[in-house]
Amino acid sequence: MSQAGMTVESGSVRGRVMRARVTSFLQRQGALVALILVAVFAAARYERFLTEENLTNVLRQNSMLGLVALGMTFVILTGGIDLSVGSLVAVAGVVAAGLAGRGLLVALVAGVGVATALGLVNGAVIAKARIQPFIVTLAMMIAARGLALVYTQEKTVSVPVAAQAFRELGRGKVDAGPLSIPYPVLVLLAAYAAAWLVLNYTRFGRHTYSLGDSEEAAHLMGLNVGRVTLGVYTLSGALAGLAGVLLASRLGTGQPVAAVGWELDAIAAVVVGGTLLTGGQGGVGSTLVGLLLLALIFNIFNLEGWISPWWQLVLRGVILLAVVIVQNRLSKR
Amino acid sequence: MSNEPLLRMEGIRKLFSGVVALDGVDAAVERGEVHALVGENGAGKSTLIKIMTGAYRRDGGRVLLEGREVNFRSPEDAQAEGVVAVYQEVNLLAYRTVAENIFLGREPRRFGLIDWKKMNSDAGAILKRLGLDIDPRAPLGSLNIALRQMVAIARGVSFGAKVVVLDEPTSSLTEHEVSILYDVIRRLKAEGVGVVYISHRFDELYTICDRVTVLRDGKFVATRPLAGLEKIDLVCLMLGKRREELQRQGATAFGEHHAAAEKKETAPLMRAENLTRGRKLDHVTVEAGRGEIVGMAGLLGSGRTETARAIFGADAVDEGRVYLESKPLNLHSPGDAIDAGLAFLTEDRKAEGIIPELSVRENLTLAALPEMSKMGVVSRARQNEVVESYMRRLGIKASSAEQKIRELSGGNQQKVLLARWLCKHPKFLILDEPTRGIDIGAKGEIQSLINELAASGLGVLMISSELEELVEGSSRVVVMRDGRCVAELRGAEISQDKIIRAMAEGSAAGEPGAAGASI
Amino acid sequence: MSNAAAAGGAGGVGRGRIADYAPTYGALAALVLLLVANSIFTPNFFDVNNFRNILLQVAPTVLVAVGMTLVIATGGIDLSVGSVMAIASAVAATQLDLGAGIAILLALTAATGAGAFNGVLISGFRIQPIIVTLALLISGRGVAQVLSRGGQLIPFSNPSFEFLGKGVVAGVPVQVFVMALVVAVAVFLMRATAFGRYVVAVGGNEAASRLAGVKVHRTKITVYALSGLLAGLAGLIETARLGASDAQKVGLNIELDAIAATVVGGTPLTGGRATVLGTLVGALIMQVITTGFVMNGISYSWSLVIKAAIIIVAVYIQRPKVA
Amino acid sequence: RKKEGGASGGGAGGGKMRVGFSQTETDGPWRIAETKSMQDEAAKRGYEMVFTNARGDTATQVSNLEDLVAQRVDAIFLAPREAKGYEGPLQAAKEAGIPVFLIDRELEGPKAGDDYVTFIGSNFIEEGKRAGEWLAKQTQGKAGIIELLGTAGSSVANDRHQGFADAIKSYPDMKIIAAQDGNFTRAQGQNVMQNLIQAHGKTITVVYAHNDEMALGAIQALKAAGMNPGKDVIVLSVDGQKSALEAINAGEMNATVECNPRFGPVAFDTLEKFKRGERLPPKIINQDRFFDKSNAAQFVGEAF
Ligand SMILES: Nc1ncnc2c1ncn2[C@@H]1O[C@H](COP(=O)(O)OP(=O)(O)OP(=O)(O)O)[C@@H](O)[C@H]1O
Ligand SMILES: Nc1ncnc2c1ncn2[C@@H]1O[C@H](COP(=O)(O)OP(=O)(O)OP(=O)(O)O)[C@@H](O)[C@H]1O
Ligand SMILES: [Mg+2]
Ligand SMILES: [Mg+2]
Repeated sequence: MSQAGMTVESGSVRGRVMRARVTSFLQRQGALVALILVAVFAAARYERFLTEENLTNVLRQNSMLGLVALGMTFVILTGGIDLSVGSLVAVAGVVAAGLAGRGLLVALVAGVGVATALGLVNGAVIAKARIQPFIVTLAMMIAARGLALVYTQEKTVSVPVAAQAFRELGRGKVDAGPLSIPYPVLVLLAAYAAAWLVLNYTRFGRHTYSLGDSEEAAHLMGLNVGRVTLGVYTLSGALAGLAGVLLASRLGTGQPVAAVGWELDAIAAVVVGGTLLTGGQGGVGSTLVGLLLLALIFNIFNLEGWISPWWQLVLRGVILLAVVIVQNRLSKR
Repeated sequence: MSNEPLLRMEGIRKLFSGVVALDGVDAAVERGEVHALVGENGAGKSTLIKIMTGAYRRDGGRVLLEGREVNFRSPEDAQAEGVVAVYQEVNLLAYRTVAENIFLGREPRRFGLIDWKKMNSDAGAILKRLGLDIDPRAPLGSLNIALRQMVAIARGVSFGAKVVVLDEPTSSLTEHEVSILYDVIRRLKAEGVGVVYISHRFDELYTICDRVTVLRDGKFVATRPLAGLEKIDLVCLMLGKRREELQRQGATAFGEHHAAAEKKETAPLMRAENLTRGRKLDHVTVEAGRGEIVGMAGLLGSGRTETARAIFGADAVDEGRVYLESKPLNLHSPGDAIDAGLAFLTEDRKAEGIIPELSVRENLTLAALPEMSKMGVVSRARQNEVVESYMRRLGIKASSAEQKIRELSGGNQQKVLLARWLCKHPKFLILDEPTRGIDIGAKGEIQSLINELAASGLGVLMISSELEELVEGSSRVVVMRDGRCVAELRGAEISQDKIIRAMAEGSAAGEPGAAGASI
Repeated sequence: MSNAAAAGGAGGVGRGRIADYAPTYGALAALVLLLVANSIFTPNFFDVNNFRNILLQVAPTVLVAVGMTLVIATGGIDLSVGSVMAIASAVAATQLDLGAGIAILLALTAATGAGAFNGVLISGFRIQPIIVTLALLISGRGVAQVLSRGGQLIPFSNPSFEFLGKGVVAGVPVQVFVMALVVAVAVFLMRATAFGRYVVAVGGNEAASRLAGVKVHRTKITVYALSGLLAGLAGLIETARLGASDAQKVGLNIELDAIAATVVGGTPLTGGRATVLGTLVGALIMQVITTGFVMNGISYSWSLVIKAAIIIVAVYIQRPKVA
Repeated sequence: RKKEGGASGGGAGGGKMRVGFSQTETDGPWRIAETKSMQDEAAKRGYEMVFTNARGDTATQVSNLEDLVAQRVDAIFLAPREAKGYEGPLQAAKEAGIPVFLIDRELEGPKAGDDYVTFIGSNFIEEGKRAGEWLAKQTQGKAGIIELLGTAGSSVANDRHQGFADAIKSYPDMKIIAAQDGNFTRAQGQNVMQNLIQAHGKTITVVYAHNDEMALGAIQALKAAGMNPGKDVIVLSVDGQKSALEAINAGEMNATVECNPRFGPVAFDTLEKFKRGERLPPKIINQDRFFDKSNAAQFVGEAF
């Protein structure tokens, strides 16, 4: 009798495993299919869409948001959220711009360092004081914006013309054979590759997923939940910092009011990619797809050139919702 | 040094927001011993082991590991020292693979990166050793509760731990799986590991445990060797009663009521016809009369819960219909079923039963709010009246009706949920594993309550994995297998043997279920 | 804490009351502290006129935050409130020719409809609230601008409509009455009605609520519709007060204020609990801080930093205890 | 107004000339009027306009400029958000041979005639200065001033403050009692003003707002507090939008410095001159007017 029981179990287990795999594949594919459709549409409709210049532009323009979305991916995988990223981009930007005169390295380290430290504060308050991430990072979003304004006395900080190396970071390119890749894009790709490795091949990465799966279970299984929490928010801060430095370098200025609302764009990219806000499922590949999908939509708005700003707003919301609904339907199959 | 026990707890004290949960509890585990921990629901067993593994902070007392005082601040610390627990509520990671669940926190690495190949093969080996055929790469969530429980146990024993705690590990295991577990425990024992074993099932204790520590109301009662301790004496220790106060016949508290209900030949009170739902239910037909308790048996995953949910309108069916008092019901949601007079006590208290942050009062009256309110405004007086009467009647132990239900022990939570339905005065009650994880005292109370209800004319469908309960409690037993009714036993035919045969092999003795073979 | 222990044995139904509302006391204490400190250190702060101003200015936030509290109690969130305010504002301003009554009715209907739309997508399609309402946050403002003839500012002069934002009855501004009424109704709704119980039950455990016969869909859709309605009302008040509809700016970022007020007031974002009065206190805390800063001439930049710190401290005092 | 998308026309090959307009944001009546003026003028003269909106974010605006360059439009009108940060796209436009015309805000760094063709617009510091000078004359150098600031960190706010502060520097009896952020909105202007009236009461004799919207909010607050705007308290601001002129007519407001958003005609005139190869000055400054009681009634009909 008992043997019979076990066989039934494992038979149905296989079926479920298959279904689970197919489901998660489709879920990711939802955004990918949309991305491909949008790209084909654009290529057919706009003559200049497939030029190297346009495509490089799209990537470079979104490299900073891409870094922020990458940090957000880690945070969301743990089931958390980080609303402070936009403000951290601004803080890092003004600090880096202010110090750009002392050399690229100093500016880079200081900018990323400040944002990392603020991210660490987020993580520490969430982990130690046990306050919900939404409210902690909301407070940080307000406070960091205030700090950026205080630090700059509400003015824009310019990068000295002499700071060539620093300016080069955001504007320069490397020539790789027939292609020339802007530095920010290079940074973006490297960051995504590294993050992929971290998520899939390090304990920190796996524990990030575990936390989003069930924080209580992870805690009872002996995971140091606090440390992982600290880690993801610090990482998110660091990546926002890197984005801020790149932004300052690209614009040649550090603006205390830069990157307002980026947190929502980053969350949208992560979710459109297929990562669940409840955590535990998703990954960097999904986020990249989500990022590019949203980027192409903006690119199309600009290529189209006549859609009124209000209709653009309406369309953005509708498209966001449509992609998520389609994904939702697919994953129910 | 050598006569110091492996792990000793002394004078443990724990308060939950001021309320004493544990007070002066002593317990010790020797090397190579299986030590049982028993007590009524809410006696403090789970709390004690959570203190032992650092999941909770204690408010007093000492914990000594190999004679050395330890102070675990988290389960992580405890694991590092070789104290590992498998907790009562299966607490694993649903989206992660089986291998990841087993190795979480100590994933094998090469050059700093996780070595997936090794992790999967090691996990496979561990599972194989436990006689389990599970793909280590499967997401845990794709396994059923029993297999998840086995994975949790595999994780627990794979640590090479000194002390392994198992908190009600068998509550959702089949007999076969239980016997695998016994083998594992014996192996651990031979290796000198100390095992703490919590269970409400006495036969298990006598099979596998060496000594027993009894807790009552958060206090230490006694530690005794199990050999030579009579069952009835153990129950006396748990309940704090004298031997002569406990006069009962049979293993359960079901009387011999079903003689009364048996001969009624009226139309059935509830009839579910040809329920079909995907591959999970295949033309299931069940019926029950007024005052009748119909048992439902089956292996894990055989479709009993699915049947119950379908009758209750919780899941949509592809085909089939439910009749109550011969009237067809139009069920789109549980709300419709409740309005018609059905009630359903779920098997998964935590996920589908309690609203953890709400009080006993609010949980108890949740389903009955429409009756207790006029124009949507709830009468607090009616509420209090009902709550007080049911708390008294069912002997619900809580500091007050306003205590959060999450703070109650499992058994008391179950009673509140039962009361949630009883105060609706339903016509037909579906009970899914009503006594799972319930202590022997409360179990008896619940069983006799079910009996009483049936005697007063309520129809009951009782799903249970405890054969004793089915045999003694039901006037008819429907046996399910692979989503079909494969047998129906009545009256004198009902025996554990026959049920087991039907569960495993399809239709055994007794005529087949009405619809089982109807296609 | 020790009195809780003493009460433990006593039993009785009354006991839970204190525990139930305890977190609000933390926020209330913070509010009293802020009021006292300001009365001492801020010249002209302790003054009937000033308290009237504070209530006047806090009214729209409170209306929105009450809706937010109900939404959060079901375990959801509503980011779209600001855009819904803009939609209501645009509808009212463009339809004023039909008369103030009809314009208000149309505007509130549109706002409630927008909220119900959120609810249907969230409950029926099972999409996460933050995404659905984020989409409406983006689109809604677009819609409001399309409605207001390409984002134009629409000034108007209609005394009966403007009464909503400028009227005074017995020395008390109309919107303060509206606010008090809404808070009172919401408190009653949450404490005394079956609907209120369903809201917290759904937030506490949705699956269990459904099995207990709670109409989960209906409850959620209602809650989001109410949030839309209240946002619409706030939008109308704001519009009437300004004497013009500004679809771009009405309600901008108010969702963050409302969420902060709710959480500072003691309603956890995880759902399953709602303290409407706490939300009122939370909103007042934020308003008193802002007013105090402006009156003391503290620069906007610093006020951000200090405000954030106060939010964290207020939430910290009330965080749930862990074992 | 709906034109064929960029697809079919494809670059400069078609008959129509395609001009890009990079707008910094579309919030508020001023920006809307500016956008509309540009679009109307383009339509009138038969240009195809590719419109992009940076939603108030410099980084987005840089991206939009890059997109316009990648599309190879025939010319670009740029209404920059900030004075700095556009070297990259200006360089790209230059390499692609696309002329860029700055509108309404000047850049620091890039040179007219080289990095861009010319600047058409107003001078925000100058606006603040004109307001300050008028006020000094009006009050004989004696005033208790409330300054309602534009969005914190925006260069318009910084410039209008700067110019104003410079103008009143030499009058020791003109004091800014309080300067608070009103975020360029009527609602916030009203709220902040209410609180400032509470704090400073009768010492307030002047409200200087960085835009008309905030001034209109402040007027509401003053009226509610029983203070007579336009009489007890002088209200002045910048922009010259219709509702402000109406308020001046009604005697509730005293003056507003014009900042004319209607760039369309002069922008396209300039473009056409450029195409004809005419020499252009590095700056074409709009002749902004000053509105007060004397001329408000006359211009209210044509205000935006
Ligand atoms: N987190 C908590 N907060 C408040 N009280 C709690 C908490 N956890 C447990 N308790 C209380 O502590 C007591 C002991 O509970 P515990 O879960 O240890 O019982 P148990 O012996 O394991 O019962 P069961 O057999 O039902 O599992 C109970 O009265 C319970 O109400
Ligand atoms: N792998 C699984 N993942 C998620 N849910 C599952 C899984 N297996 C079963 N379930 C759910 O668990 C419940 C129990 O399943 P089912 O009715 O098949 O078993 P049963 O005979 O009631 O056995 P038991 O209740 O003893 O587990 C059902 O609601 C089913 O949908
Ligand atoms: Mg227990
Ligand atoms: Mg079951």
